[in-house]
Order: sequence, then structure tokens, then C-alpha cells
Amino acid sequence: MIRITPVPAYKLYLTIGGIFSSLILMAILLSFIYMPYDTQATVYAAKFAPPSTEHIFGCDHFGRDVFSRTLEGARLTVFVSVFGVIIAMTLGGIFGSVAGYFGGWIDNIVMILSDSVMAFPGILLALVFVAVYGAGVYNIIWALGLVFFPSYARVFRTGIRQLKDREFILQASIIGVKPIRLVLIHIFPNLLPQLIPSIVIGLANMALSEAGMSYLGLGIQPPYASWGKMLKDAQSHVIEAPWTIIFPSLALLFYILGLYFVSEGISIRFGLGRHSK
Amino acid sequence: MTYLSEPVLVVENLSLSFFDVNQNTSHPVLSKLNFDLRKGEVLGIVGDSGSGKTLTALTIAGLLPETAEVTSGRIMFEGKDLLKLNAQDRRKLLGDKIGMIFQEPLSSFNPLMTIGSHLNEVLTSHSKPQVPSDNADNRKSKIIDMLAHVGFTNPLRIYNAFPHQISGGQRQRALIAGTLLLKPTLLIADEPTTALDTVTQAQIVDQLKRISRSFNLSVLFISHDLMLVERICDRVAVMHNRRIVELETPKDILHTPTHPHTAKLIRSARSVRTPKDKQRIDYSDEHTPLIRVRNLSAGYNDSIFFGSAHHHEVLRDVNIDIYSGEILGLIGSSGCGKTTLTRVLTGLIPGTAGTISENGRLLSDFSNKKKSKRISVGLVFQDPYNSLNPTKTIGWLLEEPLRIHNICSRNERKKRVLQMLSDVGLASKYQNYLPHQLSGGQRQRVALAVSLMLSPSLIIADEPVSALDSSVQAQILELLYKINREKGVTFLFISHNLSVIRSICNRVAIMDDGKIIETGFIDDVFDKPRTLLASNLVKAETNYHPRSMRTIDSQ
Amino acid sequence: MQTDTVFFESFSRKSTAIRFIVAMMIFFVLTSIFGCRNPAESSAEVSSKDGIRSGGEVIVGITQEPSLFDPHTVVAAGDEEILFNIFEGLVKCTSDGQFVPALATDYTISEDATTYIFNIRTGVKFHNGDTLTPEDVVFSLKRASGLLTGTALKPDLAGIKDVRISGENEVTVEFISPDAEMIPFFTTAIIPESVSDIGSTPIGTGPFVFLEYRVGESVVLGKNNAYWQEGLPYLDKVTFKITAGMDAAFLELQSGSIDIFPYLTADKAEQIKDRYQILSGNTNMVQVLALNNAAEPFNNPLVRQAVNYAIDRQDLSNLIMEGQSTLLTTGMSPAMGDYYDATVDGTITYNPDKAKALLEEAGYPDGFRSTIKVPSNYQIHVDTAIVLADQLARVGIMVDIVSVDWATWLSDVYQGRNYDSTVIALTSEYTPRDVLSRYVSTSEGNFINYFNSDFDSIYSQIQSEISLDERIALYKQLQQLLVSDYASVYLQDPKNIVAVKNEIKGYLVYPIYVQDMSTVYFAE
Amino acid sequence: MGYIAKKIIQLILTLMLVSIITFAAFWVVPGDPARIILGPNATAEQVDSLSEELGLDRPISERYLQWLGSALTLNLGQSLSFKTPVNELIAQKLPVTIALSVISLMLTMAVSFPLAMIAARRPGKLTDHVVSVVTHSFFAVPPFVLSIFLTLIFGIGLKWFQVGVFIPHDRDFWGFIGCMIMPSIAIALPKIAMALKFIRSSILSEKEKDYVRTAKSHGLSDADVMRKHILPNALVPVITVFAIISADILGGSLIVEQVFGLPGIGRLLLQGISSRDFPLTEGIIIYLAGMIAIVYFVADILHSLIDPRIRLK
Repeated sequence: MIRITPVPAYKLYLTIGGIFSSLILMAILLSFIYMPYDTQATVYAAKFAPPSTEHIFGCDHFGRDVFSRTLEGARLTVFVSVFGVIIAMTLGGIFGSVAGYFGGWIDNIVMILSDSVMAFPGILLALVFVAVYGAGVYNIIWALGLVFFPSYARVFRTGIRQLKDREFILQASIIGVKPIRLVLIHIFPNLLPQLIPSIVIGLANMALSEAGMSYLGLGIQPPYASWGKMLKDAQSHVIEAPWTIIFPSLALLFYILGLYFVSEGISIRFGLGRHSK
Repeated sequence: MTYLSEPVLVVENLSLSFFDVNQNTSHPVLSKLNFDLRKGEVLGIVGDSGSGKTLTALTIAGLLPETAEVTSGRIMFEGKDLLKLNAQDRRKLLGDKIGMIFQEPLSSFNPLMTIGSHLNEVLTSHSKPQVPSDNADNRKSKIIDMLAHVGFTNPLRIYNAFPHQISGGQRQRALIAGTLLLKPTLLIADEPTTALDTVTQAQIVDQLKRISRSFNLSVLFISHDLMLVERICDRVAVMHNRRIVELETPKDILHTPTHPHTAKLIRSARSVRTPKDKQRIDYSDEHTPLIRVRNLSAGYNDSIFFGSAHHHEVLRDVNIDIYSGEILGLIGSSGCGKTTLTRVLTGLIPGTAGTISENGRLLSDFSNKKKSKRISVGLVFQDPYNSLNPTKTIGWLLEEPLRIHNICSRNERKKRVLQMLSDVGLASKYQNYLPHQLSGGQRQRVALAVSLMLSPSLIIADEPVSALDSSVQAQILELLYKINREKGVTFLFISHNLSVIRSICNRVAIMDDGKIIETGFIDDVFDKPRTLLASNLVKAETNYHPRSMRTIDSQ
Repeated sequence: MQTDTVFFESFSRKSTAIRFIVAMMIFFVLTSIFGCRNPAESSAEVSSKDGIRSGGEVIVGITQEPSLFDPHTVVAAGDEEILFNIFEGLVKCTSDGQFVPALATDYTISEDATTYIFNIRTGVKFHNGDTLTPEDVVFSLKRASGLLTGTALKPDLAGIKDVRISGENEVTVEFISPDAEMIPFFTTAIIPESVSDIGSTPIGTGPFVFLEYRVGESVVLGKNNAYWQEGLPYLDKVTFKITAGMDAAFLELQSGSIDIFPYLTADKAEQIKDRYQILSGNTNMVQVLALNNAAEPFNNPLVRQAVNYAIDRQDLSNLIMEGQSTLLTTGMSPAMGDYYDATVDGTITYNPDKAKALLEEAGYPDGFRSTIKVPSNYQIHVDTAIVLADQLARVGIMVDIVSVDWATWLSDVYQGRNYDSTVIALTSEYTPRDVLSRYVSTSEGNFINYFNSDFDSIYSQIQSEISLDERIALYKQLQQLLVSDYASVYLQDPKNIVAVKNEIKGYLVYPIYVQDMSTVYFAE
Repeated sequence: MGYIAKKIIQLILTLMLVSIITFAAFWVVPGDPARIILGPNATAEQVDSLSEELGLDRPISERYLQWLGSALTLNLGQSLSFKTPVNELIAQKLPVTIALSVISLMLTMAVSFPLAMIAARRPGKLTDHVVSVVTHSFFAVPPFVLSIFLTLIFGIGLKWFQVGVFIPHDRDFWGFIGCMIMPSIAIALPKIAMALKFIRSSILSEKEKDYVRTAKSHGLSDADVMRKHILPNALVPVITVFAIISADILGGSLIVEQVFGLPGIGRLLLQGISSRDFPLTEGIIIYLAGMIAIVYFVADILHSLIDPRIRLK
């Protein structure tokens, strides 16, 4: 039989994912150290300037440097998605753990609550949230966190319910481990195989939802740049200034694919909940 | 007589290796196997896990995973080299000429299909156009006949049942019926009884033996249990480290093992059964038992919705005494309430009525709903792969009981961990290992060590060796024994292997349907069982290992 | 190996499930190619005259959902766009901002400006076939002015004391106090007295008949064959298609499925000019960076002055409107003609150094931090805020843009007056009074909290002043006060850019928020 | 029976909670519907008289209870801004949203199942990687950007469909379906990646189960094993995933409707929120939440139909 893959698949995934992710990370680092242009400076002369040595990604409809804005966008998008996931995971972790650990009526209440939130179209909840508290980076993070927490609650709940009756957990409770320590120290690390993919999907979903909210005018406030906001602003200039939409799209693509590749690589390498034995 | 018949299957110089895509390496799993199987013969293959016995079976059947590669040899079946056949021809042999049964009877069936439709598939996928009577009704009656043939008294019920609705033994028999439908010449049985309890094991093995005779069927019987193989096989091949190291009649193997590994297997199988001088325990009336359980009832609530609950009683009026220093055996068929009893004793679930006292002191009175205190108890589980937290190091796991009870200083804790590791026979380097880096036996040692860390007065060992290879089983039993004697730790030892019970326990309790139906000294219960169930159990056990029992007796 | 064939064998096995899947895929491919056709080809009967082809249908894109069809309670500009084609008043506005008799053939205003007498046109028919009578006119004006119910549906007409028939086809309107500027308000729709619920059955005398409204989709109007203006309208059918917003509308423009689209931005117009004629006209809109005169730090006139000098209006106009706007200095657009005080032009110019100096003088040498609340549904205002924020940052004023939805803007900014600054366009219907009344300290519309007692007294003077020249002079004084008080930063009067398909002619750009479809036709 | 009753109680509780959350949101969100309808130039008196006409002068709790009371008789009240019964408005828009969602869902299934089977045929091989990378690239692009590109390429460039043309279903049913194709593709493309990943791993994990070996040992062909054993079992967890995807699709149509100018319920909802039209918004949200809850409900029922372990305890 001829082996077509000279490089193990996980290495390929990790390499490509690593390259993509590190591009985004480098963009973030660069944005702190060196910003080629003021991301908010409007220059009529540079309106829709195509990519050149001066503006490597070109300029947008206000003559703002797309490269600088993409850098700033990296910072904001990653910030929003990471903290959105952290909030969703914290809330989901608390609710899901309580529901999964205690079961019974507590479980029923928590699940009906999270079902109700899930039955809401996610973007709608974010919409109401932003309408009440106003748009802005922090409110978006909270809104996204609230929208996505039920799915994390489910991951935690299912995981804990599965693990709760596993023998090593019984063993731990026999030797006298208290519930909180049991959940935090003994159970959580074992949830990682389920959590890693849902974190990755979560990060991607947060970035995409932020873009969707920006599209509805609820996302990151102008004049700040997030990739979603840039895409929204650029959409009516696709034909005359395609660079305004291409570069933020690529950045988003790299971010999400990078995450996806890395998690895929990790899960193949460690055989987390997968086919490979 | 069987020696004279023609060979059905000849395996020559067979080697197999696995390719690891991630590591880009290839490693051998079978090396140069040579054996043959004659018509009507039952050939046993024994060996520890990882020795290659299951892979041998899969290679013959052509069910290897994609990453496996046959590197040399041939498999002649009825004059044809199986390895040279194309995929389709090979597939046609399966089910038709070659039947197979597997270890895990629940997962061997598609949960979404009835038993009947499974068996029907065997017929339809080999439909022979020359048979004019091949229609659904005929097929059904054929299947029902075969189900009756393998001993079902109500074959129609089995036909219409889903796999989860029938017991493990029934599933295994249904599987056998399926393989026999097209009257194959070769049956490959891969550990067909390992997951079953003693009584059912005996039934299935007898069934196989009978079928082999009546169909003149060649059987390749794979097992890790030397004594079981000895019972039904005409010849036995011992596999070790990817190779067949010995191929002889059972008698020759047992009496004159030529390979050191065979000898080791025999030794460990026997050592379990060698009666040891057991602890002398004071069972006099004035001596209060360590644990006294009186009129204990327990069960579960199936919470439907918001409180409206349905109580499901599992334990009913259980009375049991456990004396300090003894090893008390507990036997009972699966589902009789053994697990619930251990849960109540360890305090994982409360009882609904009854009392538990320790050394005469009342600890829990479930009838009064008084806040109960736990007895200090350790628990060792059956599955060593599941009983250790896979994300923690061994050292961490051993330290955890001391850490949470804040028993001593950090350094002292480390010292005690090392001490405990050496007590259970593990080198100190293992404290930095993760559970998956350990073998099954090593993990079971760690599990025992964890439960010993808090010096409990009682350790409940729930089938602690049944998942282990027989050579390892003996070592673990030995360790339990040692701990019992040297540390005076009391054990409640749950097992369905009566010979194990007999060899290490002082007393035995028999449980059925949530009640303890019989308690007594080992010899009393085994020689003069008072209840029907007890006598059935004992009978099955002696049937199961007749020759090995004799061997023990003759020594 | 063996599993290679699994998938393809399953096809040959004719599994129903897979056949279904394949069928679905084929279905999707086919329907996506052939499924969507142009729903209606324009069917036009040709009756040629001067290259005008009578008949045909036109689709006009609008971005706001119409909410009310009662012409007297309607306030939203988006609604009036449509209703202009259905209803008519005694007078009518033309595309050059003049008011010409419509359902009245002529009118006279008494010397003291308290009595207006209209001669009603005869032979005009409502869409339901009824003939217009002076009774209808009296009913309509009484209904609008509140003489029927006590609440004036049209607040501008609240000063009417009495409406009566004063002769054959003659209606007299009496005002409580003299007011010479009332003619524009007689554009108020005349509705038939016989129709009880005008909101759900809009029946007027206009060139088009209301046919259908589908929420979120369209408002469809048909030709009024009995229209009193001979030969008008040309079109058979006009569909006002409600689009999801400017961006969605622009995609449709690019594909050509909208025929006419107003209020386009200049750079978008540039992209579609090969298929569309780009028309433009004044809108009489005043886009303003409104400063809350009652809140820190804009309660300090020096700060307001500094902000005025910090803004580069030309640059803003270039960035936002491609220069397609009239720059403003005061709270009135030059589109108001004689009323506009041209002397204020150029009195405030971009001068960041002066702005910085003024800030220092005001006690903010390092600038300050502030917010701009903008209604997120108006892209132009959000864009303007972005540019303004950048310009203000250059003099040290750091502004955070807070975009809120329209409902929140109305309640927080307009009614609650809880804001630092905002960008909004002040629209006015017809008169200079409309434009300037909002700066009277007691006015509800004075959301910038402007207070100048001189302004209040001059304004009250105007109302009783009969002489036009005097009034104009007073209006100019008011405009100068706004400039000298730096009431806010007046930015620009954006041009209304309209895209009209090349084959469509006769579209007129109005200085008010209407779409007059009566003159539109397909060229030969 | 008990199972279904339990699910129905859960459904009702969920809807109650959803309506309360919406109600609470309206309680805190600033904005006066009458002012929004009348615009900034209206006078306070006009606004007041409209408020009175719409019944907005009464406290919101009273309005909610009244709403709830009539909602129990399936009457969702009258829209404030459209002055039309909410049920009527929803009935007008619902076909669009349902058609869009159903077509997107069918599209997702029609593409993801075959692709997942191809990918799972030889896990870890080139086709597998290519399929998952390509689908994930679609996943990584926001739906509105996808919509724009689809419109540009197929609508404006290739002219396969007319941008912004919407044909009501009661006028020309097939034309109506035709208008849904492009938006459905925009919605479905990202979902395909998600569905594919789950179906693939579900197939792979079933592939390794012992019963597959049993079936093979009975001499079944690989295709039969796939069709009769692996796929039905793989379907069991996939049903739940598709319930989640359906809910996602319903939510996703909200944005895509905007780009394609489809007059669906999503657009009505945005209008309801932005005009603070309490009965309209509450009504739409109840409908949407009800639909999602019903999807989950149906998934549960399907689950129990396919899997005898749930059906026959």
C-alpha cells in the first residue's frame, strides 16, 4: 500500500493552525507596538486608495488605513470572543455544574431556564441586551456571554452527569472530597476533551456573532474597528474597493481556521473523544 | 479421532503489523504463526491481553482494521488461500462458511434492530437463488428453529426482542444461533463468555461443545482463561508476545509445559486456587462484629418531574455482619443488589430503613432519618481503567485523601505516599506517572493504595480482579491477602468467581433479589449449600472447572 | 481498501434515502437556475406623444416601513413620500419649492392676514368616484385643525378659528391671529367626508390610487384614470418597495431590480451611473452637530465656539457626500431662498489653532472627553459622527460615539435631552418658521436647550408682523443670533441624490421629502 | 405518555419564561411607541392622544396581564405601529421564514450527509481533510458576507436570479421557492460545516462499535453495513444536532433576510423592537420560541421512534 501522508496528520494541522493563529497573534502584538496609521484618522485624499507600499491593505471609504484597522480589529475581535467565551463558560460552568451535580429539581429548573434562553434566537437576545444597555465592547461581551452560556451549561451538565457515576469520582467522594473540590479539581480536568472543541466553536461563534451584530448596527461602536464592523462598512464598496472587504475577511478566516486546525490537531494527537485509537 | 480428520484451516507463517499514521511507523503485532484446525476440532488459543490472539481471529475472518497489514504467510481455508481472495469473495465466506461470535454480547448487536432482523440478515445477505423456498416466512421459521435449537424455550419472543430487552447470556446464544444458520464449517469464538456470570458461562460453554459435536463444526476458541480452554478444547495454542509458543493437547500443556510463559500461566491459575492458611478470626458470640448491618433497605427515586417520584426498592431487609480481620465473600447474580449495598455502606447513597453500626456503636439509623456518620471504608472497583482519575498523577491521587483531611504536613504526606507505593509493590518512580501509563494490574495496586491511605477499617473490593489477565489476577489476590494479614484490614470481597472466593475468603454471603439468603463459612456453604440458588451456583462453578478442581484436590 | 466502495455501492443499492438526497440536490440546482424569474415584464400600451410613452410600471425603493395612511396624523417623512401621490391639498408644492393652487383654483388673503378665501376646483373626483365638494374641504380642514375633536391633528393649523362655505365653490378660513405665512399649510390633504376610516382606506384625489400594502414588502399604487390634471399620470402602476436598508437596496440597484431610488450616497451613485441617471437637488435639510447647551461642557459658549472652529465642514462634505452638499453656518439652508441670511456665510471657518486657543480660554487646555449619541439607523449621521470625532480629536476633544436605535434616540436625546451632543438632520416642511421655531426656549423641539431671550422676543414679534420684508429681516436676525451664540455646529445641507433608470424620464427632485410619480414616464 | 406530557409541560413553562423575559426587556428598554410612530416633529399632545388611543397610558404590568390573558386564547393582540392584529401580520410573514428555514435545513442535510459519508469513508485521508477544510472555510465567513458574495456572483454577475425580487407564495408558489434558494444557500453553507463534523464523527464512532464487526462477520457487504447498521445508529445523536442547527437556522435567517430583502418574520421582529411595538414583538418571539421548542420536541419524539431503547424501557 502506498502511504500518501508523509507527515502525520496532526502535525500538519498543528503547523497550519499554528501559522494562522500566530499571524493573528502577531497582528495583536504588532498593534500594541507599532501602528502604521491612526486607525481613526479620516483622510479624504486617501479615500478608497488601493493597496500600495504606503497603505499595504489600501484605504477605506474614509481614507482610513485598512491594515491598521485590521490590526486593531484583531485586538478587538479576539478580545470580544475570548472574554465572551470566558463569561459564557463561567456562567455555563456554574449553572451546568450545579444542575449536573445535584440533578433533580435543581436540574429541571436550570434546564428550563437555559432552554428558554436557547429558544430565543440568540441574536435577538443580544439585540435586546444592547438596546437596553447600549452598544459597546463590554456590553457586547456580556450579551454574547449570556446568549451562549446555555450551550456551555449543557456541555458541563452532560459531562458532569456522565462523570459523576464514574468510579474514580465515587472513589474521590468516598475518601471525603467535598462537592466543590470534587467538581473543580476532580471533574473539570476530565471535561477538557469536550470543552476544547466547544471553546473553539465558541470563539468562532462569538467572532461571527459580533460580526452579525455589527451588521445590525449593534456591534462594536464606530469609529473603532472590529473585523465584523469593517466587513459591514465595506459591503457596499465591494466592487470599487474590494480590498476593504477582502482583508478583514481573510483575517476572520485565519482566526477561525487557525483555531479549528489547532483544536483538530490537538484532538487527533491525544485522541480526545475520537475515532483514532 | 479428531487428529485423523482433514484440516479445515491451515495458517502458515502468518505475520501482521500495524501502521501508525501519526507516528509514521509500522510495528508488528503477529509474528510467523503456524497452526491448523481439523474438522470437528475445538482449538483453543490462550494468552494475556496484547498477545495477539484476537488479532489472529480477525485476520482469519478478514475483519482487520484498515491500518493493519499482513506482511507474510497464508491462510488456507478449504483449500483456498483466504489472503488471495478479493474482498467480495472473502465477505461471502463470512456467515456462510465462517461464523464468528464475540466477547461483549450487548454491543455485538445493533441496538436499533430486533434479534430476528439481525438473524434474517445472515440469510438474506447470502440468499441462494437455487433455493426456491427462500422467502420471508421460510426464513423466519428457519430462524425460530435455530433459536429453539440453541436452547430458547420461547424463540418467538427472542425473535421479536430488541437486544437491550434480553439478558447477556440470551444475547450470546442468539448470536451463536445466527452463526449456525448457514451451517458453517468454522466457528471463531473470541472470548465468548468473559463478560458473563459463572452460571451463564457454564451454559454457553456446554452449548458450544454440544453444537461443535452435532454440527461437526471446527471451533477456534479464544480465551484468556487457561482452565476454561482446557475444559472444552481438543488442542490448545498458547500465545505470548505475538507468537504461538506452545500447541498441545490440554493435558500435555497442563502437565508438561515446555515454554516458561505457559508454566507461568498455569502457576498463576493454580495459585489462586491453592488454599492458604487463612486468618484466624474470632467469631464467638461475645465478639462484636466490626460492621453490623440490620434490616437495611435502600433504593432509588426515579424523579419524573418536579418531585413526583417513584421509589424503586433494591435492598430489602439486609442483615450482615462483617468481623474484624476477615475476608467476607459476597456472591450474587448481577442485579441482585450487591452494588447498592456497597453504595450504602460507603455512604454514597442513604438507606431507607435499618441500621449500620461499627464496633457496636450505632452509626446510621435510616429509619429515624438521623444524620448518619460514615464508616471509614475504602472501595476498590472492578475496572482499573475507570477507577483512577485519568488527569492526575499517581502521587497526586495518593496524596489527595491526606490533603483533603489535612492529616499531616506536606513532607510527611509525600513520605507516606512513597511508603504506600512500596506497600502495594510499586516503585517510587510511579508517583509521577499518569494512570494511562500503567498496566491494569498496576492500576489496581494504585486503587488499593488510594483506599488504604486513610487506614479504613473496611475495604470493599468489588470484583477487583475480574478484568485482569489471569497471571495478574493472582498477583493482585496475593496482594490483598498480604494486606489482610499484615495490616489486619477487613475485606468485603465481591466476586462471581467462586474459586477465587473459596481460595481467599473466610466466610461467604450469598445475595439474591435484594436479600442475603445465606451466610456461612466457606466450606459449609460450598459443601452443604442450604438454598437452591447457592447449590446452583456451586454446581455451575464445579462444572466449569471440573479438572482444575480435581487438580487442586489431588495436590 | 474494502471500505472504498462503501459510498458508491450505496448508490447502486438504490437506497431510498440516498435517492431522495440526490433528487433534492438536483432539485436545488435546477430551481436555483430556473426558479426565479422576473415576476412581471412591463406591459405598456404605447400612446406616443413627444417621446412620452404612456403606461408601464415603476419600482421605487424606500428604506422605511410606512406606518400610517391617514394623511392628517402622518408625521413620518417616509410616509409622506408615498401619500403625496394619493392625497392633495388646496395648494401643492412644486419641485422648485413654490406653492401653486391644486384643489383650489385660486385663493385670496385678507389685508390683515386673518382670512383666507379659496375657490374650489370643480369636476375633481375622489378615487371612490365621489365628486369633490366644498363640504369635503370644510370637513378636512376642520378635522385637521382640531375644530371637530378639540385636538389639532395638524398642529400648524391649530390657529384656525373657523372654516365655512362662503359661496358657490368658495371656502373661507378664519384665523385667530394674523398670520401671513399659512399658505404652505394648506397642502393639508382634502379627504372625502363619506369615508369613515381614512387610515385603512386611503382615498384622495391624487394622481395615483392606493391598491395594496404588504407589511415589510411594498405599497402598490395604481393610475388614477380620472385625475383632474389632463394627461397625468403616465404610469399604470407604482410600487414602493420596502428594502431592508440602504445596503440591501444598493445590491438591488446594482442588479437593476429597483427603478428609482432616492437619498443615495454620492459614492454609491458613482458605482451605478452606467445604468442610472443620477439626479440631485437640495433637500432643505440642516445636518447639525447638536450641542446640549444645558450640559457640561457645552453650556460654555467658548467651548461651543471652539467646536465650531474645530470642524472642517468641507472635508466632512467631501468624505461623506463626495462634496455633494451645501455647507452651512447657521440653522437654515440656503434652499429657503429669500429667508436665508447669506451674510453669515464664511463667518465660521476651519481653524484648529483658534479652536485650541478657545478651549484653553474656556478652561480646557488639554481638551476634554465627551460623547456623541447618534441614531444608528441613519448611516449618514453615524458616518458624520466618525469624521467629526476624528476632527475633534485633533484639537484634543476626545469623543466616544454612542450609537443608539431610533427609539432610544427619540426618548433619550429628543425628549429626555440627556446627551452631550448628537448628529441629526433637522427637516422642515415649508416655512422659515418651521426651521427656527425649535430654538424658542419653550419649544418642545428645543432639544439642544438653546436659550436666548432676544431670540424669544424677536420670534414672537415675527408672528404678528404682516410685512414680508420685515419678517425676512427678523428671520435673518434670528439666524445671526444662532451663529453668534454658537448654538450648535451647523454642518451641511446634503443633496438628495436620486438614481433613476436610464429609460425613465420626467422625475423631479423636490426640496421636500416627497416622491412625485405623476410626471414620471418611460421614454420612447 | 408521561414522556410526552413532561415535554409539553416543559414547552409551556419555556414559553411562559420567554414571554416574561421579553416583557421584562420592554420594561427596561427606553423608547415610547407613540413618539416613534409620530416622529420628532409631533407635538406632545399628538403623542399623548396616540398613547391613549393605543392604550399605552396604562401600566405595563396591566398590559402584560391583558396580553397574557388574550394570548391564552391564541389572540396575540393588535400591533401598535401597524394597527393590525399580530396574528395576521405573523401569518403573512411566517411562510417566508418557515420556507427559508426548511429549505436551508434540507439543503444542509442534502449536502452534509453525502459529504460526511465521503469524509468518513477514509478518515484522516486527503479527501477527508479537503472536505473539512473547505466546509470550515465557509463556516468562517459571516452569513451576511456570504450573502453579499452570493448576490454579487450569482445575482449581479451571472444573473442567475434577480436580486431583491420577492414573489409571494400565494402568487406563484414555485417562484416563491425559487426566491428562497440563494438565501437558503447563504444560511446553509456555514451550517454544513457544523453538521458535517458531527455526522462524520458519529459515523466514525459507530463504525468502531462491536455490532459492525458482528454484521460483517455475518457476511454483509460494506455498503449494507453502512446503510443498515452504521447510518441508522449514527443518526441518533445527529437528530439532536439537527435540532440545534434548525434553531440556529431560524435565528440566522434574521440577518440573511435583511440582505436578500425577504419580508420574513425576522424583519418584522426588528421593526417590532425598533418601534417598541410590545404586542408585535412579544407575539413574534413567542412564535419563534414556540417553533424552536417544537423542533426540539419533534427531535425528542423522532429520537424515541428510532431508538427502541428509549421507546421500550
